[in-house]
Amino acid sequence: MKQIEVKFFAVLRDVAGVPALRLEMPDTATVGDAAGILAERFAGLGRYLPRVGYAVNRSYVKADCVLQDGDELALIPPVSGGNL
Amino acid sequence: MKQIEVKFFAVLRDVAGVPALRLEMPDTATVGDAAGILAERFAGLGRYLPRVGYAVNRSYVKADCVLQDGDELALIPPVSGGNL
Amino acid sequence: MNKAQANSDWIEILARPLDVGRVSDMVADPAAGGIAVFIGTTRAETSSDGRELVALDYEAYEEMAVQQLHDLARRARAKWPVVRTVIVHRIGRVPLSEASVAIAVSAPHRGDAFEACRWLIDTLKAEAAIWKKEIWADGTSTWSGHDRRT
Amino acid sequence: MNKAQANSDWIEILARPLDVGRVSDMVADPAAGGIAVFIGTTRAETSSDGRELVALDYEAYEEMAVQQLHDLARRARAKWPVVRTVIVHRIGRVPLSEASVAIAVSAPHRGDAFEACRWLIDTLKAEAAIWKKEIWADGTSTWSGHDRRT
Repeated sequence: MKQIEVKFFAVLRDVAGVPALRLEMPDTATVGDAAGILAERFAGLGRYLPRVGYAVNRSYVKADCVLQDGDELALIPPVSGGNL
Repeated sequence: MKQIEVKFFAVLRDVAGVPALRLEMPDTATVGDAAGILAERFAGLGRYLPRVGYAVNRSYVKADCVLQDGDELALIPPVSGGNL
Repeated sequence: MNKAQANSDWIEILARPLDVGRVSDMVADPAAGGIAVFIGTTRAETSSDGRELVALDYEAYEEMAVQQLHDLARRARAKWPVVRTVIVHRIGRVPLSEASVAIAVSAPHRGDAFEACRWLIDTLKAEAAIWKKEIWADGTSTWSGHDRRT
Repeated sequence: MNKAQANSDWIEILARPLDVGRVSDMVADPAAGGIAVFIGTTRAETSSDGRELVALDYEAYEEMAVQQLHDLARRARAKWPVVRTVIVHRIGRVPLSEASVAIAVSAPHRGDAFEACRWLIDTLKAEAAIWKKEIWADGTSTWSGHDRRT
């Protein structure tokens, strides 16, 4: 098993109700696996996932990225752009 | 006869040695006529004339513009643009 | 708040009003003939159901955003002959007319300064881990890009 | 020096250092989402015969230049949805790195602010009755665009 730190921002922090949490996962778990677990835990998170990006240790990654013990996984909702 | 005020700027003021002067001219005289008189009076002015613009009462005009009594004629050397 | 300097780039995320004069002064350099500055400000707006905007609340994933902004400055330098770049982003509440972001770029010639500055704000808005929440006069708020009223 | 205000444009020709923060503040407006600013600065230069530039001396036909800059602001407003325009030009001696001109344009959207600002500085430089003399370290000087050393 490995432990990762999950961070929520903006609308996702409102949905989750917490800014961060720790997650225990199997050694083979990917970013997508973590997102699936979080969607089960937090009602309402799932509908945002199609537009959410993922960052591991502050760099964007794809959903198939395998997480390492101690990684910081951030769920990145659409950023502020476009309105100006 | 009519009297006009002539203004020199930048390199042309250096060539003329004065910032401004008054000129008496026939009633039919144009901007080009005034430039010709000035080129005769100030040695060295003539070679700048091909690149000089003219403003009468603070608006650009062409050399065939007929001057009115009391007009302010400015000889406009190439402006500062282009170097940045 | 986070500050960091690398080479002649300056990146800052801070929770107080931006000082545009300082941002511009920081990129002035004898090697530069032109400085282009962009300032993003909170624009008045009325929602489709008639609410008036009073402010935007900006939030950043600061550690990541600072890295991203440094990376943007590096990428701009690879594309244009930039002399210096400063990017300063405000977080927290930004009232109408006030600045949320200021980007200043100096370059030997003005065309490069304009192009690099434009690219930096466009790319910052598309990529940086910074979000905004619309604060309405009736006390409601909405995360930009979502319909979820909170 | 000449000052004049028409509608929401501000034009100024002055013989002291420019205050970029003030220029930017003057165009801030609740109707604007973006402000583009251009600042022209004196760039270090070496002449073909090895002299070092120390400053530029700017001279204006002030009464005409003020009219021209007002007209530029009006023309920009006809081309883009400009909220406010400020154009400030310094005259007299401008040392290395210091600003000779600052143009600020606010608009609802940033693309228009950038385009209007770029057009304003390009057209100002092509048309305005303002001249510059290069001041060299050896005490000589040359009018820009001419080979006449004075």
